[in-house]
Amino acid sequence: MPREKLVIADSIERLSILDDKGQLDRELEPDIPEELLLKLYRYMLLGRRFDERMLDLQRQGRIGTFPPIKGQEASQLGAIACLEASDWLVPSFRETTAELWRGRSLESVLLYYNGYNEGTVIPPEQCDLPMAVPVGSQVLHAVGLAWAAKYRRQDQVVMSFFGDGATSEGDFHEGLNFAAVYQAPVVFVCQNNQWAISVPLSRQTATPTLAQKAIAYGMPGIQVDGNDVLAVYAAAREAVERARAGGGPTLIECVTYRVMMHTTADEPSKYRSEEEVELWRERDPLPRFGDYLKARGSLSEESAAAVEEAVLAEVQAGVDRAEQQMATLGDPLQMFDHLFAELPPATQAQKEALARELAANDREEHHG
Amino acid sequence: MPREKLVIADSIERLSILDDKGQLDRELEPDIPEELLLKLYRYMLLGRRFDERMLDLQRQGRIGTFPPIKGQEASQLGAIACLEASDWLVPSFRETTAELWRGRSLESVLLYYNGYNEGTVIPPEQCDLPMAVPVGSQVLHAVGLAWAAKYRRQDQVVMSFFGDGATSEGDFHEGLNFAAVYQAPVVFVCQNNQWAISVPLSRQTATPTLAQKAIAYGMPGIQVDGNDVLAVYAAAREAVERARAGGGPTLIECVTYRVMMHTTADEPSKYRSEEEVELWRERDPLPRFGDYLKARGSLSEESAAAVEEAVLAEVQAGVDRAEQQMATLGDPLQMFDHLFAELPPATQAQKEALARELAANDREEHHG
Amino acid sequence: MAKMTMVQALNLALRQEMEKDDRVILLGEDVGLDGGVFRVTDGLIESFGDQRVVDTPLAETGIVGMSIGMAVYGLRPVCEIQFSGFSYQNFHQLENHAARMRWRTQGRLTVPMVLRAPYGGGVRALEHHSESREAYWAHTPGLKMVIPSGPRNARALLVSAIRDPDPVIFYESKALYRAFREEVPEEEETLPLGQPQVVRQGSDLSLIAYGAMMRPTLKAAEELAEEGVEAEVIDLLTISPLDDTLLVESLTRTGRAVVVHEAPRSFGPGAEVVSRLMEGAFHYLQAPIERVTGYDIVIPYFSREKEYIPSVERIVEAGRRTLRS
Amino acid sequence: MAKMTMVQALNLALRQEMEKDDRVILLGEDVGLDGGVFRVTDGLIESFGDQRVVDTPLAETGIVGMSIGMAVYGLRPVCEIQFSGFSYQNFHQLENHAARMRWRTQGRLTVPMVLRAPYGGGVRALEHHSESREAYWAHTPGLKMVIPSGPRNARALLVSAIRDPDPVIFYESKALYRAFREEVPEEEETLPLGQPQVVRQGSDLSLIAYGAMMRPTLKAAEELAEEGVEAEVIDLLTISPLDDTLLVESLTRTGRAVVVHEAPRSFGPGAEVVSRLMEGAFHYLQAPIERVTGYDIVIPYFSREKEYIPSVERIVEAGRRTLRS
Ligand SMILES: Cc1ncc(C[n+]2csc(CCOP(=O)(O)OP(=O)(O)O)c2C)c(N)n1
Ligand SMILES: Cc1ncc(C[n+]2csc(CCOP(=O)(O)OP(=O)(O)O)c2C)c(N)n1
Ligand SMILES: [Mg+2]
Ligand SMILES: [Mg+2]
Repeated sequence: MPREKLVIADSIERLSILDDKGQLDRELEPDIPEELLLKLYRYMLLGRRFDERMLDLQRQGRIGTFPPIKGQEASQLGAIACLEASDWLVPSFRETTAELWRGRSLESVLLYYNGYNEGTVIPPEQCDLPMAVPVGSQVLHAVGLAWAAKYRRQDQVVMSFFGDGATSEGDFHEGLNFAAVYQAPVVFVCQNNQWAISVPLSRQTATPTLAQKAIAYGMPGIQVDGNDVLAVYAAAREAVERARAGGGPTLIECVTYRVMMHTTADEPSKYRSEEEVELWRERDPLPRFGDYLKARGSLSEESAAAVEEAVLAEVQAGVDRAEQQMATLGDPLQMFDHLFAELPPATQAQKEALARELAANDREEHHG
Repeated sequence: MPREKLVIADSIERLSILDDKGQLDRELEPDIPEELLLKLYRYMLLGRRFDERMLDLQRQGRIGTFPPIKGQEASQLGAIACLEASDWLVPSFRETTAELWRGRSLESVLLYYNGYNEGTVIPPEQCDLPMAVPVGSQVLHAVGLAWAAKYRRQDQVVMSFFGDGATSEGDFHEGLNFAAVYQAPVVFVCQNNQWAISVPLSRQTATPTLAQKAIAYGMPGIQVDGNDVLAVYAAAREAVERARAGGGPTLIECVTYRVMMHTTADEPSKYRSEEEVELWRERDPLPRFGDYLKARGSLSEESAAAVEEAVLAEVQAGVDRAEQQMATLGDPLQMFDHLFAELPPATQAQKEALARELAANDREEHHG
Repeated sequence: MAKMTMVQALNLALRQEMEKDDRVILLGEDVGLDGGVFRVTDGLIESFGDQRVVDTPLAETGIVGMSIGMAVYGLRPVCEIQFSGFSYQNFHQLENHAARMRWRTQGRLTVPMVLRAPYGGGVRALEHHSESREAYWAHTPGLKMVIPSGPRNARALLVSAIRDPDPVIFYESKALYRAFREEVPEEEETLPLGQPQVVRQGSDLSLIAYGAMMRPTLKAAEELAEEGVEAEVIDLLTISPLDDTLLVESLTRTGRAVVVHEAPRSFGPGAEVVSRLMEGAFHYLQAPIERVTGYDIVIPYFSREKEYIPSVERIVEAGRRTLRS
Repeated sequence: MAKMTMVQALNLALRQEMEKDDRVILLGEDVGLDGGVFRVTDGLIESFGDQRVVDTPLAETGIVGMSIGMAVYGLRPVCEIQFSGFSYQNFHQLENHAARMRWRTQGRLTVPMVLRAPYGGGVRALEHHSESREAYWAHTPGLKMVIPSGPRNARALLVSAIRDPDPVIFYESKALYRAFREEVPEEEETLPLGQPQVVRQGSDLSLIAYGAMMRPTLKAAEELAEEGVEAEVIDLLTISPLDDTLLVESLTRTGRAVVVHEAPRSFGPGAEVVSRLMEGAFHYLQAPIERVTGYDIVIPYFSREKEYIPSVERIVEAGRRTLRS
């Protein structure tokens, strides 16, 4: 057979369980404990409300530029909910909700977006990397962590998030290839929100899906409806279980949408139509999941209102704590901390020079 | 259909026309003019003999380190023969035969491996890039050239060569993705010679083929028997025609083998078995093609001997010309040439300082 | 003459060069409809279409590698790296190829490209958006490194950079993008690359700076003038290849110098300036040359960046020290 | 004590650290069965297996990015980049992450990794195999940049680098790999990072160099001694963070200095040394400090590299010039 077809991979599937009309596929419905379902709902709401509050704060000049996550709550939470505390999260810069789920405090997020280095501190014992701003660069760290976990015979799994734009970076490619070669326990979760700032997916790649990029690495790939928290959860659980069992990495493409601007410095009306956004607003993952919970009797109007109230209070408390903390932060000399385990002599001298300057300025202010 | 199969690409095929037993698939046999067939044979032999001669020269200390190409002649020539003179070649560092086909002189190759910058000069009007040593880096240049050709509405095609190892680099990924997004007229020819120095393909990628990586970019991919010059030619011709007609890029994986060491500084017995090499020696593309030509009456014992003789004379003439040229080269001040269109003042001063030093040394030698 | 911000002046340079020369192609992330995240390419896709203003996938190596191929073909790509903090992704393409293609082919193939990137702090940006690492490129033979300090010279230098036959790295200070306006003539104006300028004359002290640091440096000169010290202020404009003629000449008159940059101090551009002055005017030196620079640390998140970036006071204080010495 | 080449000494350092500490993992292209293209990791995969000596796909960013993850996890990756000319592929991983993870997380997560890479000319290698661009890393806050000059200090410094809690770039001179042998003790030996050493005492002139340049520099000192000039020779060992105490102290005694490196001159490591000396010992300076360096061009293909790399004669001549001044 000289012109012979090669079997190169299982085909790529698309998974949807609770569709945008609210139709549920009972056969595929994952078996999620009630408590977890409610926790998912609570964090979806927390992600949403915190995002909205940050936008207010930003507009009031009380925080700096930040990237809203609205519309991607299901896409983040359905995946992260499959991790154990001892697993590792390797986020990009738009997984605020996932980070909150993992235990990051609201105030740490606010400190970060207010330009305080204190906002990227990871709590002790927590297996999370901090946000990574350089697009795609974190994917490789996930592979290193996973390799190390495997070397240590820990059954930890690493989950790495990144956007559709990130799939164009060389780091993405090298990361997925290394993971496949070493059969490292990583779950790659692509938040395909259709846009990389102003660049639509169709200018990012000539492929109809991002999931099929898995075929280039010899790993399973799957596309899921990212606004369907059940589908995201089902796909991620399968991938996490496979990774934990030694089955290697998986690429999950969550098809979702960046409903808001890229960051608060961005003006999306320059490059996309309001109709497109409207279409996606109708696919909002939050009411879709809320209605499902109500239909199965897990949520009532009253309990939903209570969650809403609790979440708003939590957000307010986070904002208050952040503002309290910021009042005590800001010593400029802090900038010299933690570059190295030990500050080298020449840098120490620079720190001392700055300390003298600041003291002199202080004196001037007091006497001047 | 909630768990729905997606059609992601046509499947990947493997093409073989003249197999390692000498069996010909008449249906697929490409229609190659006699003259071109004989030119292909001549360059395959030239590539082989020149390679052998360079190895001798290297062992005698008459040239520096170089990467032999033995076994890859068909894999290079079958592809390059599909280009027009006005098309662009973007080689890596192991396409000596392809470069000779394009008109690079033997002496330029020898100058290069003797450490003379004069060895990378491209003849005027020639549409070739010089060798690229950083693995995979040249792939992107091919895309830029192709984009520019398309912008200029020239129907030029760009052919970029690289190894199996190169497919792991981020540059490969970014290059193929850009090419697909812009539908740039590039043919990507992977010389899968099974090894990247000591690293076998199985440690380079978890995939059974390299051709399937095309699926990640939404471009056609095909695997061919790289020791079958007819198959390589057929696949490349199809890809070149598609590119020229505006059909965008193609990835061709030529399955071949690096019969010799990686470079003359390498010792392959450290990492691979003689049996494996033996197996591939038997698949030598040269006699396979010679026998085909004889069977179809294009070559006789006598004409084959004449080609052999002519090729050996050509190699000898190249070596002679190189040694003549080198006798007149070597002015160290040449190193300052062509960094910029105009040498900046501080660098000019450095050049003059070196000139004074050299003159002083000269005087010392003459008087000392 | 119209009063323009640096963003507008850069836009003018691009527009006019694109009108004049169809080899000029813009490419980068979000340079098209979005007009660039700082709006430097605003409106250009509307005027020139998406074959002249090319949105790319999110891949800096790809952008630079592709630009190299385009330039070799004979085009004049002007690529934008969205922030200079993301230009290390493409470091190898610049060092391995852009900087070497002319040299490698002995003049046969050339890479007349410009890489534009915003640099520097002062705009309350996120991590990786505020670095000033021009020394990386300045130390790379085969590249030119240019940094304008205001709308008018930004426009003139960008035009020169586009027409330059060799690869130019062109850093634009975010802090200056909209900080002030200057008269920028509609008619063509260029400035030669590789030539620093005296922007204030004086004979007591030489202050040497570039880019965003010109404004605090000039301010410092004014403050010193109030103390009776006349500082000469020099704007490097081209960091590399560095022509030290003017600097050395200034020092032979003043005997004292302060070099200012935002970049980390050690192994930074200031060290080269100091060395050139030492080599060129040793016997005129009356005091150690001072460096007022960023510290040898990563520039902190924005709540503390003000204290990181050289201030007028630090420059004045350094000036005073050299005068006391 | 066994007499060893630098390759053997480095191999010993790796072997002993791997025996002592199962967190130490080697990774890179061809480091396994092949033992590295220069044989620095020879035999280690046989002793430690392929979970400790890991051949990687051909991707430098991958190697460094993965090492960062491994180090954060708590391992001590020692990765090899086959030639330093291919370490720009991974520039962003070093600058964006390795150099910043401790700082970014305020000490919570750290990156105790070593990146080993051969550097420099002199072995008749192909393009990109002979560069000396340590200044790139030296100018990057958060990285340490170490370059040994012989088998014994190579071994001791590599052990220290592996144990260092922060990322270390460790450049190994190809020209020194097999150039000579030294006694290297079997017992553990370390050398503190960040401390230059006086390797020859003298009071007429300070010669400052590192890595492959130590041998011509010492030779130059001998030649100068024949002329009655006693040069003090200092080996930096750690380029960055640069501790200038010893250098400044030396200059206060000699008043004259020559700095030597293979790297291109402009914006090179020598500029920082000159600046530190100027700042630290201005009033002792009796002559301009000389720089003997590579030229501001790409290092030529090997037929001409001899004339590019600083020679004994150039160093001697520079020494004489400073003495005449
Ligand atoms: C390496 C790099 N290049 C450019 C940027 C600037 N930038 C920040 S986010 C972004 C788009 C990212 O798109 P995507 O990966 O789809 O993630 P999303 O923003 O949609 O969540 C760009 C270009 C960056 N942070 N890093
Ligand atoms: C970026 C880069 N990394 C490492 C090297 C060293 N190196 C030269 S060739 C080679 C292996 C290349 O393998 P492959 O791509 O399969 O090509 P082949 O040598 O088999 O032709 C390596 C690692 C290099 N030249 N460039
Ligand atoms: Mg996106
Ligand atoms: Mg190969």
